Amino acid sequence: MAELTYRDAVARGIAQEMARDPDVVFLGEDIAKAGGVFKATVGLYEQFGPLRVRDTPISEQAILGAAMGAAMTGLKPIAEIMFSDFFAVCFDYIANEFAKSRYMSNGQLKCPLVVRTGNGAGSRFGAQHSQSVENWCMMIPGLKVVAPSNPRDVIGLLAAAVRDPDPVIFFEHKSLYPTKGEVPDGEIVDALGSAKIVRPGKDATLLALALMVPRALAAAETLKSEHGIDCEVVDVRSLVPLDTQTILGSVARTHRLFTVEENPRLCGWGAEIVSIVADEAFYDLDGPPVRITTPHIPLPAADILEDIALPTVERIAERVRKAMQS
Amino acid sequence: MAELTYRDAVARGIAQEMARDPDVVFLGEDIAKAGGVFKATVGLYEQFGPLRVRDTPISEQAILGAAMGAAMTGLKPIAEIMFSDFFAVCFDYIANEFAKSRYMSNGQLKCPLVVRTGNGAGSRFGAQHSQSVENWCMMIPGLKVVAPSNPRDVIGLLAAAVRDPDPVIFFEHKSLYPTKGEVPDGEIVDALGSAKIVRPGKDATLLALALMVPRALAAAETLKSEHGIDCEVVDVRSLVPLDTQTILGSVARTHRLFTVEENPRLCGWGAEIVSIVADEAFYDLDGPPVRITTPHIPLPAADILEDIALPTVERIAERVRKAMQS
Amino acid sequence: MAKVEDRAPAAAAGLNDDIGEATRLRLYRIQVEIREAEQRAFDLFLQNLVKGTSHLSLGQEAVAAGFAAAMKPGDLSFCTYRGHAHTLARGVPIEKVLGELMQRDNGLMRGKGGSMHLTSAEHGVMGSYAIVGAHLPIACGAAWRAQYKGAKDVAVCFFGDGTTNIGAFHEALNFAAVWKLPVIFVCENNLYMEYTPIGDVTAVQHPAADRAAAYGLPRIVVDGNDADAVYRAAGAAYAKARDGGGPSLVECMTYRHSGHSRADPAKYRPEGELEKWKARDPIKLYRERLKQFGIADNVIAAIDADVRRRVDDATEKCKTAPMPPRDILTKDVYADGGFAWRN
Amino acid sequence: MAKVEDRAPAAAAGLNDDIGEATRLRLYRIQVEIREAEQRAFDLFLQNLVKGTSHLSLGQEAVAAGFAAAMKPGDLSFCTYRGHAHTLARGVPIEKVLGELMQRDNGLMRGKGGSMHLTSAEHGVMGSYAIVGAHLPIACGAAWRAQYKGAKDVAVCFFGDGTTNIGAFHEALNFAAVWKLPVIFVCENNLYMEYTPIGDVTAVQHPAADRAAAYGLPRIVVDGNDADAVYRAAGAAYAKARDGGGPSLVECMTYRHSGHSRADPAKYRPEGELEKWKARDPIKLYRERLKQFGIADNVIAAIDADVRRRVDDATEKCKTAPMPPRDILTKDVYADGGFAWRN
Ligand SMILES: Cc1ncc(C[n+]2csc(CCOP(=O)(O)OP(=O)(O)O)c2C)c(N)n1
Ligand SMILES: Cc1ncc(C[n+]2csc(CCOP(=O)(O)OP(=O)(O)O)c2C)c(N)n1
Ligand SMILES: [Mg+2]
Ligand SMILES: [Mg+2]
Repeated sequence: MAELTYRDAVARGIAQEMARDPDVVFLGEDIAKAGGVFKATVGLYEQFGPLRVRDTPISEQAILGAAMGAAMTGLKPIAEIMFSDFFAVCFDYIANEFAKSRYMSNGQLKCPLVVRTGNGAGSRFGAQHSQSVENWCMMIPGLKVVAPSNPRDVIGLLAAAVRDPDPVIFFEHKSLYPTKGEVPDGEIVDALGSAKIVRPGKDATLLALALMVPRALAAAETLKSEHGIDCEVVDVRSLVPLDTQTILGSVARTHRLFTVEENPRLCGWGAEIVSIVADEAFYDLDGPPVRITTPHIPLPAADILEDIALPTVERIAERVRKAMQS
Repeated sequence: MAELTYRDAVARGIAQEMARDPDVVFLGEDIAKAGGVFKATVGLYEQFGPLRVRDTPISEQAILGAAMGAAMTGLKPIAEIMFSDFFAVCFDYIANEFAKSRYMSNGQLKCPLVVRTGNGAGSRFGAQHSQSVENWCMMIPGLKVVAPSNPRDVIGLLAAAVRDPDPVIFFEHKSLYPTKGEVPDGEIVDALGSAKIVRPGKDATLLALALMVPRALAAAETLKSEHGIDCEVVDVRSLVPLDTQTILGSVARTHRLFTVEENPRLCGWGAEIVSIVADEAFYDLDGPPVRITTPHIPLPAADILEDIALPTVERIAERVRKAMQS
Repeated sequence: MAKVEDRAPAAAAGLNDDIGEATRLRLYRIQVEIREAEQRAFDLFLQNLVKGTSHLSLGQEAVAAGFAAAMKPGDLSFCTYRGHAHTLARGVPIEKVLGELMQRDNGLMRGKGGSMHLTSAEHGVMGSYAIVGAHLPIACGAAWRAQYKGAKDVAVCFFGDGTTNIGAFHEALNFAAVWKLPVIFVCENNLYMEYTPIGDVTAVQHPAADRAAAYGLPRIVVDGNDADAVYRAAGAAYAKARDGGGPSLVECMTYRHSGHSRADPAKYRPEGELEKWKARDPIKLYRERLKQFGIADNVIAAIDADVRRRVDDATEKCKTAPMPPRDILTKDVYADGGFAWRN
Repeated sequence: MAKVEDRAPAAAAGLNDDIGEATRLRLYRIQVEIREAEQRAFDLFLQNLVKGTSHLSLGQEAVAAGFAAAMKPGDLSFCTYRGHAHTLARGVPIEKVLGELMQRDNGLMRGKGGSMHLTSAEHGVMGSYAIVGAHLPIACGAAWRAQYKGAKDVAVCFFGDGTTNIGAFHEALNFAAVWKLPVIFVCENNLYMEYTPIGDVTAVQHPAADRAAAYGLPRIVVDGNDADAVYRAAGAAYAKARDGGGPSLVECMTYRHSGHSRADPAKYRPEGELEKWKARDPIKLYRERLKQFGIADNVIAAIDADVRRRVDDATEKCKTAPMPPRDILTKDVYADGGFAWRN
């Protein structure tokens, strides 16, 4: 057991997999010699050398295209796209190429690759460097999509992603990089597709992802201590595959559902889950399922504005309280 | 009144607006001299000349970037992206640039442009030329998103889109191009953001868009004649702005909701609407809201497979019947 | 038309046969097979047996033949929607190609990919891509694997003139050059993008070759209707790639005899242009070439007959092949064989 | 370093003043203003009064000054996240720039855009863009409008060396060249992308200039630390654009004195590199130039003092300016002033 930052967990996770399998290679902008602009890949270049850890030009299409071609032919590439907002300049690979090539080829082509990216708000970077874009990927058939909320899960899910035979989009939350958590020694490998009940509760289910997990937990504490509302908090962890069993199981016990989403409202992951629960667990629900999201706006840069755009602990608690007490 | 194809309605709609306003310009691949690969823009080059109707290189980023720059500085460009699948190669403009520039500039910059595109399945083109990607745009704050189901609406909504001061994504359904409909003479201009009840009914609300509208209507006929289930069919028409009044009003009357979506399942527009209805009209609902979608797969090319991938009239009718009779 | 740096008469003049009879016959056979199979595909359209779209390479056969004949078995091809020619040239059975065009169960991908996505991994055809430019970076990745593994195979990426104006072209070329990847970018300049002449939308005369210098690469323009010229250029590029010399960008001047795709009658072409190019039909030219090198008429005729018979056989097999079963609709989205996105 | 085609001593030797005193003083003043305002921004970081990121142009001032001084009022600038310099150079008040960096209500966009998105439409600063390469096509569109309307204004687009390797660069250059648009692409080659030397990831020595030919454009490399050289190159490019001669691509060789952004201590630079470039500090060079042309020390000192006073004033105003009100969070998503996506 050691205390590790989320940032350092990224490097440890990559190192764990690169040490295990010589076919794991890693490419991206400024990731090698400089150790990454978020310092999340420090030491990998030194440990695994210039053939396995490679700096690229500012060419996101080339990065993902090259990762795909390498994956198709036998390597297990990890590609970094520095900010998830930049998925927009290489979205063809994500949406049309590696997501679809296995299907189109009737199973002839494989794409075992991982795209890691810095996602989410909180750094006061403004509208083009702060987005939460998990839904950009969740909506594309053929991808797997994960978003860890803590250092241990960073390593476990990254290992699972690297070992997975399908393309996996791995969302690291920029605002979590400096956060710390206990991490067991030795190899850590999770399975994709399992949610975690991080706080059991009986009155309502709060689903959260990444940065919203600690906030949902804090809101649950407030709700319990101030209003006697006992919330179960589920860290969704993996959007695809989606652990609907855990989610539906929780709702069956609590009878109320709240999603806590960092993404702007429309077509967020919470909408999908609400539609599943509303269809399959309609008669379990004692009241309307409620989505707590960032409003449907681009993100502002100013701290004072950014702080009120995302769901805050107060807003989450207040919204749940209002719904539960009405 | 004249009978017109959906295809010809596109050209008439563009011509109506270009004749009205000399600042309306039109650019895209093969749209000018050749009249477009779907023949939807035939005659415009001849009518409005080479300065207003311009062929471009295969450079989708340049097309949308140029449209944006022109819109910011005073023109009202219409840009064609041949197939909506190609949004993936120019997604930065859609997701990060023209959707956000007004907000980021605190209202200093405007982007009154229209992106027209051929969307949807049915042509046996395979996974990279058949997608329904309205949700790729609906999820981006700052855009408006429309998808007409018939020739009259093509003209009315296109005119509204061109006159709108915000960027509008205009989805034309490729399989609807040859379909015909009655179109009034003279200028046609709709308002964005209004859904249409295209078949009143009292037992259930079916929400549909574009190609799914005629299918939902046909299913409603079957349901009525064979099972006595009287469905209200709503043509959503505009995803952003979304006419939640009409939708919630319909559900308040019928107490049941079905969405008929061509998009692959996850994070489709139907998920968003179900989440709105589940939250705001929970106690109006007499049973679970149900989404009828294309399964969450890339699309196959073969006719025999493509035909069963999309929601068919039979599948829609059967799913509604099952839900209503359970 | 463009200046062309390598012309048949030069070789024929001295009858200096650097290519050899076996290879010449192979080059001829590949071209004829593409021609016959694609003409058959066109006939099958007319009978409504080919669904969806289809992009033929009639008139461009020499490019496919020249590059394929110079390839080694482990080399990897990356094609576009206009990829039937390159797929056949790698030895993929005609039946499997026509079957895919006819969307039958015997097709290369059992109808799931369709005409624009021909793939035969066992023959080194690593996919056909229908988003213009997308496969150039992908080919880089395959070449990167070869470089990393110390393998000697080469990735070859075919695309059209119009593709040179999209961003992915630029990114791939720079990336390949900087990493010195064993990849060959083959631009088949057939003078048109979809319906628009490439000259109307491109800032330079040779859309690929005139940009080679932007990536530190030499300028190469080849007569794409002369299979020998293509074969030689291909051989040089393969050798360079295998020697660690990095990528090549080869522009082959050619012409498509039919429209861009099935839907296109190609009315935008100036009068006489097609005829001019048909006078330089690659197969006609190559038949003359063979004769110049003393190949007997009956040898040529035997190849023609054999190819025709095989195309006929394949056609019959496809016509009677079953349609794909419905249950493959949701198969092979993920590696577990299914499409489950939830538990 | 690169060969540089235009050097100060040449002009100074004959004292042939093609630029004139008024313009020279303006060039100096702009450079000093950028220098002082950016140094102040850096001080404000250290006081934790500037939030988020920030990308300074310290050392690159001559590029912004040269292009801005040669501009006409209606010309339009398109900048990157490293856009403070170009914004100030167009006459945007220092207070509004620093206010935005400090995320105050008096900022250019009231804190909604932040340091990377400075915009002042009334000064012709049509946005600063933080996705590498995105604004090159956008600048083409502004130039298209000018061409279409018969207006004589020019769109000027500033970007870095690293930007030349992304797809949008290629698409914009070809598009501008084919449409003969009045747009100028200005590459500020400061030798680094973010932390990686541009030479490590680019196939040619001059990432912009060595690619001009790929778009039928002449090769132009300018000493980007010499405001006169930049001013002359800018003037030629504006004249060409206004005359209907189409786009230009100008590569300015320069260097940033600080790290890529606030977070970067720039440890990746080889020893001595910074010192070498500081010896050619554009402001130091230009002060010498003014003296060569007989400008008195007290004139220079007066400019320096005036600029410093204005930066001080602006700083004070920003420090006491209120934070933006919360209700602007959801304003101006759409043209109706709000963010309503439903009725
Ligand atoms: C990104 C993208 N844009 C547009 C298209 C539509 N399209 C398909 S083929 C084609 C023309 C390609 O021209 P070229 O590269 O010369 O190849 P050719 O078809 O002549 O072989 C176009 C525009 C596409 N498939 N992908
Ligand atoms: C598409 C995209 N990729 C990567 C980045 C991250 N990034 C921001 S600035 C930068 C370096 C740009 O280098 P250059 O063009 O030389 O400009 P400079 O910062 O040196 O002025 C990078 C990689 C980005 N903003 N956008
Ligand atoms: Mg072509
Ligand atoms: Mg730079």
